[in-house]
Amino acid sequence: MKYVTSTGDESFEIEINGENDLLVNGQRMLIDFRSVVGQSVYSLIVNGKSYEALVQPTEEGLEVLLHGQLFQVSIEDERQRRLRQSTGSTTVRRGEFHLKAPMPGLIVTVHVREGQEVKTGDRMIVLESMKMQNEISSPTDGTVRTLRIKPGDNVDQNQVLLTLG
Amino acid sequence: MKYVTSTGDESFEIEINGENDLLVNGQRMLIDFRSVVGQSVYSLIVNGKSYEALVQPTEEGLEVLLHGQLFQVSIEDERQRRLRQSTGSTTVRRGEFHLKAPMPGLIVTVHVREGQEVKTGDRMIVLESMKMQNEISSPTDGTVRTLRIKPGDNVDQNQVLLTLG
Amino acid sequence: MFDKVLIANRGEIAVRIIRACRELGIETVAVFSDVDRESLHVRYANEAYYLGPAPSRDSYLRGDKIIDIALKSKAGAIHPGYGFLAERGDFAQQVEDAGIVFIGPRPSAITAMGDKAVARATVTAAGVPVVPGTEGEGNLSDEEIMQIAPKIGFPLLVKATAGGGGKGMREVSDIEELPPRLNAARSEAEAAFGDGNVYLEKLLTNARHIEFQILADSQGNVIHLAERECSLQRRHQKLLEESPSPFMNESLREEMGQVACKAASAVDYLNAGTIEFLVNEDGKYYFLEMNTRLQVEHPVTEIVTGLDIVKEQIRIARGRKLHATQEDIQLSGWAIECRINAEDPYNNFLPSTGKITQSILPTGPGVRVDTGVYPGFEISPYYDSLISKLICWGETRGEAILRMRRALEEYRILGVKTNIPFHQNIMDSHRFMAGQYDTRFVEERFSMDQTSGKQKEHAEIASIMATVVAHRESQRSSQIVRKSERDTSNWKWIGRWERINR
Amino acid sequence: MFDKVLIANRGEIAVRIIRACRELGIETVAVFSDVDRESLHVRYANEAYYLGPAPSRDSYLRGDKIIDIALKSKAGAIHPGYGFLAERGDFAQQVEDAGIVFIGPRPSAITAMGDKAVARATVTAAGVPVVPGTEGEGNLSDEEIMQIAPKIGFPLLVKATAGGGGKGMREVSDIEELPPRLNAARSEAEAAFGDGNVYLEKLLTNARHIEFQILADSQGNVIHLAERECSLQRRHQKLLEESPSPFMNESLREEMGQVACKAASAVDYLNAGTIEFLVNEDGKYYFLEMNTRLQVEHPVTEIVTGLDIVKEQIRIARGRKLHATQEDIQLSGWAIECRINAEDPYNNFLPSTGKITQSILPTGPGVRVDTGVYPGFEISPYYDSLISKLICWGETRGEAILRMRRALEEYRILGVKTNIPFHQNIMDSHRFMAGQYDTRFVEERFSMDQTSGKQKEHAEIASIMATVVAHRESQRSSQIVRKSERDTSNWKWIGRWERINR
Repeated sequence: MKYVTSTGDESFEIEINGENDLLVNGQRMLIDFRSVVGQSVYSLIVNGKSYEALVQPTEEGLEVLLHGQLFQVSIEDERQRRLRQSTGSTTVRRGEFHLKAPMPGLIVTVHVREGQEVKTGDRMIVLESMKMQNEISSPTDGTVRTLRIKPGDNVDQNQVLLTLG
Repeated sequence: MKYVTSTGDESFEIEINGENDLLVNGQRMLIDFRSVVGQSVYSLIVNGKSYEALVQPTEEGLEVLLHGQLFQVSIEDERQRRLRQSTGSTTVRRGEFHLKAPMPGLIVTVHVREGQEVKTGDRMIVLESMKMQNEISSPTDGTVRTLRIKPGDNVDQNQVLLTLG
Repeated sequence: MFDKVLIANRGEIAVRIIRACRELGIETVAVFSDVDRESLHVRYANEAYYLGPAPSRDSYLRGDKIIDIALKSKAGAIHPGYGFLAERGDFAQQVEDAGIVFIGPRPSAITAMGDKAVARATVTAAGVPVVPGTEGEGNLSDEEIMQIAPKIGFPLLVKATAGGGGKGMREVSDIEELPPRLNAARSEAEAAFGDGNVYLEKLLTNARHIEFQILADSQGNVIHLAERECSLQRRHQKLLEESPSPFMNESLREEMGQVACKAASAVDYLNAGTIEFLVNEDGKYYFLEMNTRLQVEHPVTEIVTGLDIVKEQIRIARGRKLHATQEDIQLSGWAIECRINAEDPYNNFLPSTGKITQSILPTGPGVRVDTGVYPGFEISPYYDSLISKLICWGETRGEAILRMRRALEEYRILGVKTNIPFHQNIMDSHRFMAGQYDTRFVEERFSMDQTSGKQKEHAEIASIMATVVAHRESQRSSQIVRKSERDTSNWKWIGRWERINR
Repeated sequence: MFDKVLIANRGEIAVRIIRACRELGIETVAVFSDVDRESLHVRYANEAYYLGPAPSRDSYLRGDKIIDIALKSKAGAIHPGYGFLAERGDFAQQVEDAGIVFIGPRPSAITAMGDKAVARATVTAAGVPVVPGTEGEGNLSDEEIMQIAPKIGFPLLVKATAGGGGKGMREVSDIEELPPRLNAARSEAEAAFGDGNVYLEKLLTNARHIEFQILADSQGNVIHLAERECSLQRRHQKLLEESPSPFMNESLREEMGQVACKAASAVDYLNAGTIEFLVNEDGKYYFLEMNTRLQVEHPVTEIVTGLDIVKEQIRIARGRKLHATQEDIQLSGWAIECRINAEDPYNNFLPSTGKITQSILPTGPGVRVDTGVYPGFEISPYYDSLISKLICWGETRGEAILRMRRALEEYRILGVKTNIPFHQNIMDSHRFMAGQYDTRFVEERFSMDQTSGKQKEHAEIASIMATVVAHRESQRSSQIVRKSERDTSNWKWIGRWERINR
């Protein structure tokens, strides 16, 4: 199976030919790769080098925490790639995005109103939790479609606060 | 449910009336009891005192490791007790006992032969494992019925070494 | 003399105090809220009593209940830890009135130092320099503040008189900004402390936050255990502390230490306390406030002085004389503490709650961990986000940094996000290594996206690992689900994988 | 000068060495057998290479493969740790011949001290007292031994010339016992070391096992880091060590330290090593042997001297001068180490294998843990049973004991049996507390069934906990199995519960 994997400005063609046999940008690599704590901690030995990282799924793809650096990694396989190229779209259509409460708490401030356009990083909501005022910013550009909370509300973890379209 | 529980020379009548409500030798105790590491570690709060112990099943009953002291505990409920009293037997009939290898290793010496009578604590087998010579003693009085190994054998963990009758 | 202590706290500091008691042969009494029944402090204490629901005001702030439990359990003393009731003079007074020893300063000293304005007036009277501001003038009206502000000069800080932890605090860079910020500070202070009074303080730029640890016994002996460097902060929250300070020299240490002792003596201080200073680039220092309790960061001082501060607190509370004189205090090597918080350094340091599924601690030479959590423990939203304190010692600052680097790399906490990567980046920062940082460093001159020589190699490794994980998971899930086709949306596919792996 | 080190070992000591390298900015190369792919030393190293199957002779004893890997990975030095190849002069020579630095003594010194008889002859020639025995006479026949034995006097020990770890060792209390014991010792030594040669040594009763840590650099400087008390043994296996020794005084320390340095100088010693002595009640001491490597128990010395012995080893191997003189070595406080083994103290210390399902380490002030395991790690039968070393420091011996007590109580390891309860009982033993113990203490005057005042209270608590566990499990299993009747056999019922809970 062939993949095109990218993180930041870097992009790699990775072909997986069996459990431990890779071609990375055309170069063969034999790997010893396994989960070591039975969860999301993985150990990789390749060409004698030993690496350990936390690999976890996110809504965007996968994130890899390696030696104190966080990499947001997106992966496409051949089929997805062909599909994308044939339809000519350069970004995956996203549809609606539901902003959820990252933890339970009290809504202190709501900086946006329905219909308002927001950019990535714009302050949207202040949630008080763990003795702190926590600012929740927009993860994406878009328009506030539905606002489901108001100041003074107590919210549960993962409760949808608002929907971006 | 009523139990008679004994460890060493001590014996207790313990009546369980609901999750947290006990009568111990006639005295009422309200307990807060739970597993705390999701395994065999239990935390007990009773009359404000906080105790933590490892509680594990053994072939004889249960063992409790509390503050560096190991208690072998045997528990009988009412029904078992009536049964034992009506049949007049004072010890539970045991039948055959299979002595198993506590770990994988190499049989170095076998001190007993089939048909030999042994007492609790008699040396039976020397098993080499983890760079050590480990003596395995008889856990009970009895007669060696079947001897399944000889010096030089490699054995797996829990492999039956001999049977006492 | 007491031989049983109630610890009116939770988390790592409750565990820390229980350990000190145990090592002195003193019995311990824990108290706990609904969500803390399985906390380490409850498990490690000899006795444990239920306090109330999770919110602090219903549990750890219920001084009345805590005193009742102390009486019932015959605890002869109460240790308040830090936070919660630790700096409440009225609570300390109620404890004493109940005939129980309060392990801390006298109620009068707590009250004097607790009101920031009174504290500034008191130490000024004792000849200790304070940051220019509206010291000791208390309860100023908005009009008065508008008049005084230009005399102090901008930038300045509006601070809550009853404040702490950055609440009710606002920076003001010119007179125009003052009215709205003043308003915001007052309402935040009113909400947080039930007291909307504020004062003004000059904002020192390029300043360091350096504090001195004080010990004072009931025989009138006051000594200091040298300084802690606490400038590494984010939004006025300390993240990393060290002792000694890379900024300090011997003569300044001696001078500031004496001033700190003088400040403590000014309120007839007893037990452990901390005098906080701001120090500017020229070595001019100003009293900031006194914390009349054990500090979070006390371990760095313990490690370089060899003293166990919590045991000293207990000895002092038992009426003993300090077992070290000022001359006995010699610093040996260097200690650094990283506060490991459940928060996401890649997402605005947003707190993270959830169950800690795994925790593998760094260990070995020169490493100390103070924590109240363990695998299976739930980080709740009710209390602060401190998971643990990782403290490393070295013969030199360089060795301490290198050791901290390897310890951070070893530390594995799964189930919640932590700020470990933040500390790793700090340890790699050349400015930090050179000791060149002040209280604005994290906010103004530090980024999590620093590029290093390893970046490119690591990008490739990260991509390989992610791809193999994704490949194996997709193969596994196609086997399980037996779907002939994979979903075309990457997002959905990951979603499915998440569901499967839950 | 090298900047990459291959660690020819596994377990806690490999992790220990990797940590030292990391803290010096040196790259590390791990090697691993089939069962160690997921070991901490593999996870923490920068590079890792496969050696071979699990048995040591196919992996960690394969010096040839290890040297190949060092060359291939361009490691400039090899650290052997302890055990395995650490005391093999031929291996050290091969390493040097391959142009790689051996982090340890010169091959000649390893060989000289490795043959017990040669070692005794060498140090005797240097004027160091040795335990009476057949020193330096090598390869004695059974007849010669039978003749010499009465001259030495009974009780005595038959010891393997090539021996270590109690193998090929037998105690003999009179001449009758000698022939069979001699036979047993020879065949055990032959099997273990491929060398059936033995020697005789007087068995000192009421003796203490005290050893001195030596450091020697390539410029000819030799210093000692004071003593370690290692008398707490079971079957010649050390279980607990402390530094300093409660038996030692300043003048004896100085004298024995000088003798130890002299013994090391007699073989032109380089790097870290240990001189073991037996000391009788009158303070008379006898050279026992020299360990030409890092000891398991080195951390107690590190903690009281403040030196990092592994870093010193590396500095010495890099040709550096010792960075401390004898006068710089000052002992501060007291350190105790408990070896935490996977063995059952309630069942003849039988080793226990299996997967560690949970490990909650004791932490906090004055506590250090050196370990190579983590939750999920499998303790295999192939290597020794050491899980970790728990080391506690205190200002005084009393504080160290109290701290060790609380640390042992906090330590939770699930999945295998451990000797933690053994150490807890030792810490409660009045003889241990008083420092009154010798090498026979554990076997002759210690029992795990000591009764204490708490025994009765704890019996009740244990009974309550066991009963509630049994009750809840029986209720749960009856709900699951929906049997109308419980099995009448207690044994079967527990069996069923076990199955259900597996």
